[in-house]
Amino acid sequence: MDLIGIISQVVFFLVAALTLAAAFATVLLRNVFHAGLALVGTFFGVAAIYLMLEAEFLAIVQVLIYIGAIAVLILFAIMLTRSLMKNEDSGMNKQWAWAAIAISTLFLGMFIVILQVPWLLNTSVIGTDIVPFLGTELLTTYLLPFEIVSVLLLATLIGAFIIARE
Amino acid sequence: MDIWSFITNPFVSIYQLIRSLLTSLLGLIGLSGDVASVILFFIMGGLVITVILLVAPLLMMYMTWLERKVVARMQDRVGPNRVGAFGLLQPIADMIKFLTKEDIVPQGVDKPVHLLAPIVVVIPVILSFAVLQFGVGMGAVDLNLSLLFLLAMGSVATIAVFMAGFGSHNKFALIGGMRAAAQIISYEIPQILAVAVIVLLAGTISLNGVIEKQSGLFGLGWYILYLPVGPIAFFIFLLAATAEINRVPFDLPEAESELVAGYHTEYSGMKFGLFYLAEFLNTFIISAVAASIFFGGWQGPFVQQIPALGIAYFFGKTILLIFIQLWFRGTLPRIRVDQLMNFGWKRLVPATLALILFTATFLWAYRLFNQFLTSLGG
Amino acid sequence: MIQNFTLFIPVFPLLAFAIIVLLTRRNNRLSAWIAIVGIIMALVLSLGVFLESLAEGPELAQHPFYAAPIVWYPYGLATMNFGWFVDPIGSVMLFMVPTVCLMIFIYSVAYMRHSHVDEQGHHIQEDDPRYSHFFAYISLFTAMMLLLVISSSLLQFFIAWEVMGFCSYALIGFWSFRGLKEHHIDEAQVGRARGASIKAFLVTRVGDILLLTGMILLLLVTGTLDFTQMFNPDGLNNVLLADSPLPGMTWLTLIALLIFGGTVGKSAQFPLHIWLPDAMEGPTPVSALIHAATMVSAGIFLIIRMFPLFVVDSQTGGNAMMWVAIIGAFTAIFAATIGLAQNDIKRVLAYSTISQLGYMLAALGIGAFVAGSFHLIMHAFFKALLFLAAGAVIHSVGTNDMLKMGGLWRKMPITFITFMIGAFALMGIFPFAGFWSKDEILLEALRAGFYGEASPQTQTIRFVYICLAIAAFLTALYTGRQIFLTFFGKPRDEHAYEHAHESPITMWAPLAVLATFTTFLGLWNAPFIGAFTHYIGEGGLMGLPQAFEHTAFDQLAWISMFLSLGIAIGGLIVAYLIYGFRPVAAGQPDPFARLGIIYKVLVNKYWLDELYGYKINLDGTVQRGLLIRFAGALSRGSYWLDRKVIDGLVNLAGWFGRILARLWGWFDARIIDGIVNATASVTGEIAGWWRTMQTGDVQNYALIAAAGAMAFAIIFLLRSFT
Amino acid sequence: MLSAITFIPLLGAIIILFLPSDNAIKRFAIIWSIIPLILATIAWVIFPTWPDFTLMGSYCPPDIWVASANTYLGECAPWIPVLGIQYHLGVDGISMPLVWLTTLLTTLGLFYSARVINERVKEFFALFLILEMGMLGVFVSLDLFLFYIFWEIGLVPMYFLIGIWGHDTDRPQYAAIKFFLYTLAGSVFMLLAIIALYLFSTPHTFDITLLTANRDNMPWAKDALISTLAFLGFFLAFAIKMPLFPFHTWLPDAHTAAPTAGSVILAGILLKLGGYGFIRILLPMFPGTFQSLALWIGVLAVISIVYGAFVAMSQNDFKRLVAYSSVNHMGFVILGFAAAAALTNEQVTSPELSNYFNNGAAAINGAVLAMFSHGVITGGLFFLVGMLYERTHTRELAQFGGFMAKVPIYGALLLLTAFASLGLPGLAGFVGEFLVLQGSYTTLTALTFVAVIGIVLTAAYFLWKVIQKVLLGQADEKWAKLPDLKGYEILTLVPLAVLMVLIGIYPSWILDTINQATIVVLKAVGAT
Amino acid sequence: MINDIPLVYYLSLSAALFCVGLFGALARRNAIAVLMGIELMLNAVNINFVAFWRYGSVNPILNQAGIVFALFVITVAAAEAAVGLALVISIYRSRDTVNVEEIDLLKW
Repeated sequence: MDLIGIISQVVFFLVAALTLAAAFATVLLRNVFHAGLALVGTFFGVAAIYLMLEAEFLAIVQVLIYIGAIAVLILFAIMLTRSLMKNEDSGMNKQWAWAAIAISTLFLGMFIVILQVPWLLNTSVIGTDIVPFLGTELLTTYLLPFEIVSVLLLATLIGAFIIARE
Repeated sequence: MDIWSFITNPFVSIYQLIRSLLTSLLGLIGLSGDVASVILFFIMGGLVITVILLVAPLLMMYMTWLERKVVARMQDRVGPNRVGAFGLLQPIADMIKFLTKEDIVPQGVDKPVHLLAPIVVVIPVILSFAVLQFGVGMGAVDLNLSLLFLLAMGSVATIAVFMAGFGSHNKFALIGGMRAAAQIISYEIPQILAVAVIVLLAGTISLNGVIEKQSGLFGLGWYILYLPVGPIAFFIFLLAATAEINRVPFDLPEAESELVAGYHTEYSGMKFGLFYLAEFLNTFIISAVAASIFFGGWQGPFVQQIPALGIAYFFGKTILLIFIQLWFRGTLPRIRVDQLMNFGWKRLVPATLALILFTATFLWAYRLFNQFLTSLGG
Repeated sequence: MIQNFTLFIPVFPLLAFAIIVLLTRRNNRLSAWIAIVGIIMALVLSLGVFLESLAEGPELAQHPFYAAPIVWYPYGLATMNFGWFVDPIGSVMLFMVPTVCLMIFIYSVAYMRHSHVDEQGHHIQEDDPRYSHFFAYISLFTAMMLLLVISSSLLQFFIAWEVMGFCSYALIGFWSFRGLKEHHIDEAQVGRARGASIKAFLVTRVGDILLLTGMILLLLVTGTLDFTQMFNPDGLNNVLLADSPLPGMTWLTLIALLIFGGTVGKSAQFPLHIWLPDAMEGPTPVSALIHAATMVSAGIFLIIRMFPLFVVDSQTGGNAMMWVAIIGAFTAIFAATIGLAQNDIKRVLAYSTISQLGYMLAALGIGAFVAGSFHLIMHAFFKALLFLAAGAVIHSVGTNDMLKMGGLWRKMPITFITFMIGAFALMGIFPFAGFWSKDEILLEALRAGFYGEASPQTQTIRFVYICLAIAAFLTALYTGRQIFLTFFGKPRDEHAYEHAHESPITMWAPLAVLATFTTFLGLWNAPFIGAFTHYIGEGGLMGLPQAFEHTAFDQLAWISMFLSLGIAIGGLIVAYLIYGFRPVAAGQPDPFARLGIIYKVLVNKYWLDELYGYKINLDGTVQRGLLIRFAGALSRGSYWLDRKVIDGLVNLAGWFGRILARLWGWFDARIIDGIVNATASVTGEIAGWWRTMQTGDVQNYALIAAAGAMAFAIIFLLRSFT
Repeated sequence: MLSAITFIPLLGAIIILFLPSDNAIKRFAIIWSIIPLILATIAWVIFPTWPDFTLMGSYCPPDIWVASANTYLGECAPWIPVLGIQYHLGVDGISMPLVWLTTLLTTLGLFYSARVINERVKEFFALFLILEMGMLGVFVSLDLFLFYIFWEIGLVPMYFLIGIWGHDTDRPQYAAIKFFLYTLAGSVFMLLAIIALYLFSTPHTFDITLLTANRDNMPWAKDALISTLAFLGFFLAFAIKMPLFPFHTWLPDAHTAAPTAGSVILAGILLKLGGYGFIRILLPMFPGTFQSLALWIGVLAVISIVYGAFVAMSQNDFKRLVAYSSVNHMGFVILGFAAAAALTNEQVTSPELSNYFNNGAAAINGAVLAMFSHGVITGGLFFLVGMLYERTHTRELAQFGGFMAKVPIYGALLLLTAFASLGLPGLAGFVGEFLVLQGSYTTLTALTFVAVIGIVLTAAYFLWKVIQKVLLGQADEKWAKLPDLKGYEILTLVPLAVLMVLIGIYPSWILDTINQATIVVLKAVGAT
Repeated sequence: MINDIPLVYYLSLSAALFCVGLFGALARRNAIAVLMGIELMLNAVNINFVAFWRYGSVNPILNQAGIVFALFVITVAAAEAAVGLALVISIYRSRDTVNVEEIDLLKW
C-alpha cells in the first residue's frame, strides 16, 4: 500500500463517514428543515464519492441537479407545508422500531452478499476526458431512454403544475 | 528559466520556480518520489489557494468602491472621495465597519441554520474562482468541465438563500428567501442554455478550451462576433446571470421598499459582510465568465508571445462587463415579480432554445458543406 | 223384368218420408197424400214382383231374383254388398206387407183427426198437431219393412230391422210430449207413452244385440252375410260344426240360438215380450201396423230366412230348433193366459198377437215351415183388421177400457161385423183365414208328434201340440170375452155409449177390405187347393234343395180339423156362458175375478215387469223393476267409484306432489340455503380479519414489502450458500 | 300442400294478432279457417290412391318439397341432419279423414264461437288456430320428433281455452291444470319411448316410415325389454289422451269447464290424437308386443265401454254425460285396435285364412271410422249442449223437459244426434261400431260379448237421460219463451247432420280411403 | 488510485446509505421526510451504478452504461420528487397535515 493508496482510503472513509452522518442526520433530525439541509449535505457527500470514482461529469451534474433543483424543491415543499410559526415536530412514527430491525437485517443480508460475492474486478485507468464519449453514447445507444426520459420530464412538469395549482 | 519568459509570463514562471525549488528541497530531505509529489501537491495547492483568497476580497472591496463611484457619477454626484484620494480607502473603511459591527442574533432564530447561511453563500463563490483562467495558463485548475462547474456553484447559492430566509425566523426574510430562491432557479435555465450555445460552438466545456478556440486576429475569433448567435447569447447570458445574483434590475429579494432587506434582514456585522462579499464576487465571476466565453478571455493580439498580456486583456474585459452591470444598477428600475417570472420563463427560455436549435442546425449544415467541399477536393 | 226394380220398392216410402220431413211439414193434408202415394207406388211395384215370382213358381227358391250391386263398405280384401233377394216366401211377404200398410195408411188419415168439446160445447174436429210427423214416421217404417223383406244380406236385413225399431219407438212415443193446446191427450197418457217407447226400444235393443252377435259370428265363420252364399253346403258343414267357445255347443247351434234371440226380442217372445203390451200406448194404426202386421212378423221372417241354418243344425244334432219350438209353444199359452185378464181392448189383442207369434214359432220349430209361414201371412191380415176395428171403437167411445163399453153393436154395425170376422178368424172358425192356417199347424204337430216316426224331437213335439191345443181354446175364450164385453150386453158407461158413433168411410173402408181378405185368403192354402203349399213347399229353400214333404189330406187331417174347430167353438161357448149370458153390469167386477189369486197373477202379468222391466201404471208414473233398479244402483256406484276412487287417486297424486314440493322447499331452504349462507358468512369473517391488514398507512405497506424482500434475500442467501 | 294445410292456421293466428276490431278478427278467422278445409278436401279428392308407407323406407326422396303427385301426398326435407331428424310430412288413408275432420270442426267451432265468445276475442281465435295447427301437425307428421312437437303444441292452447274461457262454475283452472298435467305426464313417457327408439334404431332415425319399414332388423325390435317399455311409454300417452278406462278422469272435468267450441274440438279431435297414435305408431311398430298385450288392452277397452255407459247413466250434468259417452265410444275404438293387434302372424299372412285378415281390417276400419264419426257426432252433441247452455245457462238435466214442443228444430237435431250416438243403423255411429265388433269377435270373442252389453247401456242412458229428460215430458213454465235455434246455429249443425246421415247410409266413400291404408298397416300386424 | 479502494467499500457504503434512506422512508412521520428518504435510496443506487461502471465495465470510456443510468436515475428522481412534493402540497392544502399517519383515507 503506497501513500496515495492510504491517503485515498483515508479520504474515502472520511467522505463515506460524512455522507453517512449526513444521511443519518436527514433521517433522525426531528426538525424537517434541518433534515433537508442534512440531505443537501448527503448530496455533497455523494458528489464527492462520484469524484472519487472519477465520474466528474456525474458529480457536477449531481450538484447542479440534486442540490440546485431537488433540494430546493424539497425545501420549498417544507416551507409550503409548515404552517407558519407552528413548529410541530415530525419525529418517528409508530412502527419505526420494527422498521429499524427489518432494515438492519436487510443491510446485514446485503453486506454479507457484498462480501461473499466474488465481484469480477476490472480496474482500468481512465486517461482522457470521457464526457464527449458519454455524450455520443447517450445519443446513440441510449437514444430511446433519453427521449423517454425527456417525455417523462415534460409529463412531470405538467403534472406537478396541475396538482400544485391553487 | 530565462528572463524573457519571466517578463512575458511572470506569475506562471514564479509558480514554476517555486515548484522546482520545493522539489529539489524535498529531494534533499530524501523523501522518495510519490511521497514528495504528495507533499508538493499539497504545498503548491495551498499556495495557489492563498493567492486566490487574498485577491478575491481585494477585488470585492474595490468593486464596491467602483460601484459607488460609477452609480454616483450616473446620478450626477461625486461618490466617496473623503477617505483616501478619490475615496480609494473607502472600501477598507467599510471592511473595518463590517468586522467591528455587533453581530445581533435575534431570539427564536434557528441558530445553526442562521449561522451557517452566510458561510454557505460564500463557499461556492470562492470555489468558482478556482476555475477562472486569469491569464494564459493562469487558472488554478483546468477542469475539462469547468463551465459546468461554474454553473453548479451558481445553483448552490439557492440553498444558502433558503437557509438565510428560513433561519432568521422573520416573515419578511422568509418571503424574501423564497422569492430569491425562485428567481435563482428560474433564471438558472436560460443561463445554462446560453452557455450551452457557446459549448456547441466551442465543442468543449472547459473554460480554457473555449478561450483557446476564440483565438483570431484582432478579436475576430471571439464568439460574440459569430453574428447571428453570439450577441444574442451574450445578451441572454448577461441578463440571466444578473438575475441569478439578484443584481439591480432583478434585485427583488432585497427590495428595500417592500421587504426591508430581504433574506439578510436579520443579519448584521460580519455575517452581513459575507453576504455583501458574496454578492460582489458573484458579479465579478459572471463578468469574468462572460468575458472569457464571449470576449475571448485572455485572447488578444500577441498574447501567445507575451502571456502576461493575457492577464491585462482578461481583467480589462471583465472590468468593462462589471461597468455594464453597474450601469444597469444605476439606470434600470426594479421589475415586478410576475414580470420577472414571465420574462424569465416566457421570453428567455424559448429564445435560448431557439438559439440552440439554430446554432445546432447551422453547425450541422456547415460541417456537411465542409465534407462536401473536401469530397469535391478528392 | 220388374224384378230388377225391386230395390226401388222401399225407396218410394223413404222418399215420401224425406219429402214430408223436409218440405211439407206444415201441410197435413199434403203430407198424408204423399205418404199414401208412396205406399201405393210401393204396392204396385211389389205386386208386379209378386206376380212375376208366382209366374216363376217354386224354382224361384233355388234361383231367386237376386242381385247385390251396392258395395256398402270394403273390409280388408272383401266387401260387404247390398241388393235385393226375392224368393217365394219373400214374394208372398212382398204381397202382404204393402197391402196391409196401405189399408192402415188410409185408416190413419181419419183416425188422426181428434174431436173434442170445447168450452162452448160444440164439437171441434181438428188434426193432431203432429199429423205430418205421424205419416212421416209410418212411411219410414214401411220403407224399412220393405227393405227388410227384399234385403239380400243379413246386415241389410239388420239395418232395416233396427231402423224399424226406431220408428216403433218414435211412434209409440208419439204422444209422449204434449203441446199446450193438445186436449185429446192427458198427462197420464204422456207419461205412459214416454215409458212405453223407451221400454220398447230397450227391450228390442237387447234382442238386437243377440242378433248382432249371431250375425257377426256367422260372418266370421262363413265369411259372408249374403243369403245366397251363406248356405252353400260345404261352408256350413265343416266350419260350423267346430266347437264354439261356449262348451257343449257347436258354432251352428250358438249362431242359431243367437239369431233366435233376435226374434224373441223383436217378436216379443217369452222373456222379452214385456214391451209389446205397453206399446199399445201408441196410436192404434201404429199398433196395427207395427204390432200386428209387420214388425213383429219381421222376427218370424228372420227365422224363415235362416230356416236352412236351423234345419242343418237339427240334422247335425243341434237343439236350436227344439228351443224355438218350446219357447214358441210356451209363449203361446203364456200370453193367452194373461190375455184373459186384460180390460184394455188393445192389450187383449196385443197378448193374442204374442200367442199367435208363439204359434208360428212353434210351427217353424217343429219343421212345419209351410204351415208356419202361411199362418204368418193370415195372422197379419186378421190381426190388422182386429186392431183397426178396436181403433174405430176407441176412436168413437174415447176410452180403451172394455168395462166402460158394452152393447156397441147397434151403434157401430160395420165395425161390429168386421170385428166379428177378425175374431172368428183369430179363433179359427171355419171359413175364415185363421182356421186354415191354425188347423194346418195343429195337424202338422199332431202328425209329427203322435203319428210320425220316433225321433229325438217327438217328445217335444207332443208337448208343443198340447200347448197349442190349450192355447187355441184360450184364444177362443178371450176373444169371445172381448166380443161380449164390447159389443153385446148393456152399455156400462152411458156417456161413452151415446157418444159412440160409426166411424167415417176412410176408417171402415180399409176394415172392409181386410175383412174380405180375411175371409177368402184362407182358401189359398185350403187342403184341396194347396196352391200356397205347392208354391212355397216345392222349391225348398236356398240351403235346402229338397222340397218340404207334403202329406195328402188323409184321414188324420180330417180328425185334427174337426178337433180344432171343436176347441174353437167350445171356447166361444164358455165365453158366452161367462160374459154373454149375464152381461156384466156397470161397475161390476170382471167375472174372472172370482178366480181369485189366479186372476190377480194374470192381471199383474206374472209380475215380470216388476222383475226385470218396469211397470208403467195408468197414471203415467213408472215403477222400476229389479233389474233396472239394480242397473241404476250399479251406475251410481260406478260413478261414485269413478269420482271418489279414480279421481281420488289422481287428486291424491296431486296432493302427494304438493306435500313433496313443500318438503322439498323446506329441505332446500334449511339445508342448502343454510350451507350457502354459512359459506357467505365464513368468507365475510375471514375477510374481516384480512381487512385490518390495510392500515391506510403507506409506510406500513412499505415496511411489510421491505420485510418481504428481506425474507427473500435471506432465504436466497441461505440456499445459495448452504 | 300438407305444410300449407298445417301452417296456414299459424299464419292466420299471427295475422289475427294485428287485426284491430273484434268482428274483423272474427270474420277473418272464419274465412281463414276455410282455406285449410278446402285444401284438405282437394287433397282428399285428388289423391285416391294412398301410398304404402312401409315400402317407402328410404330417407327423404330426392324431390323434397314438391308434393309428389304420383307417389304420395307429402313433403320431406332434412331438418336437423345431425340427428337424422327430417321434416317429413305424409298423409295416408287413415290420417286424411282425420285431417279433414280437424279442419271442418275448427271452421264450425270458429263459426259458432264467433257469436258466442265476446271477451278476449283476439286471444281466443289466435289460440284456436294455433290449436288447429297443432292437431293437423300431429296427423300429418311422419317423424316422431315432429309428431311430439305438434303433440305438445296442441296441448297448450287447449289449456288456455279451458282455463280462460271456461265456465267459472266448474272450476276451469282446476280442470285446465288437471288436463294439462295429465296429458303432459303421458307425453313425457312418450318422449322417453321416442328417444329409446332413436337410440336403438340402426340408422339412428326418428322417421316413422323407416322405423316401420325395416322394423324387424332394428335392435329395439329384437330386444323384447326395450320394445315393451317403448310400447308402454307410447301406450300410456295415447291411453291418457284417448281416454282409456283408468286414465279418463280428466275428460269430464275438462269438458264441463271448456267453452262450447273448446269442448267440441277437445272431444272431436284431441281424443282422436290418441287413437291416431295407436294406429300410426303402436300397431305398425310394435306388433309383437301389442299382440301379447292385446287381451289386456281389450279388457281395459271393454271396461271403459261398460263402465263409461254405467257412469254416464247416473250423470245429472248434460255435458258430463256426453263426456262419459265419449269414454264409452273411445272404448270401442281401442277394442278395435286391440282386436286387430290380436291377430296372429299366420292369420294375417296365410291366404286361406284371409277371413281373419279381412275381419282384422274391418276392426281397424271400424276403429278409424268410429273415431271419425264420433268426432262428427260428439262435436254435434257438444254444439247442441252449448246452444242449450246459451239459452238456459244451466246444464242440469233435471231442470229440462218438454223441449220437443218448445224448440222443435233443436229437438229434431238432438234426436238425430242422440240416435246417431247410440249407434242406430242408418246413422254414423252404427257402421263404426259394427265393424269394430266384427273385428273384435274374430279375435277377442269373449270380451266382445261384454262389450255388446255396452251398446244396450249406451242406448239406455241416451234415451233415458238425454231424450226423455230434455225433450219429452212436461215443460217447466220457466222455459216458456225458449227461443228456437237461430240461423247460425243451424248452419253449424247442418254439415254435421248431413255427414252423420251420409256415413250411416253409404259409408264406403270414407271407408275406401281408410281401407287402403288399413291393408298396409295390417300387413305389419302379427309379425314377430 | 482507483484500485486502492476495493469495490466492496463502495457497495457497502451504498447499501448503508440505502438502508438509512429506507429507514427514513419507513420511519419518518412527515411526508417530505419520507421523500427525502427516497432521495437517499436513489442516491445509494446511483453510487452502485457508478461503482459497478468504474470497477465492472470492460471499457469504461466507451461503455459508460453506469453513468448513463445514473443520469437517468437522477432525472427520474427529480421528476419523482417534483410530483411527490406536488402531491404532498395538495394533500396539505386539502387535509391541512403532512403527517403520513393521518393521511389514511384507505384505512379499513
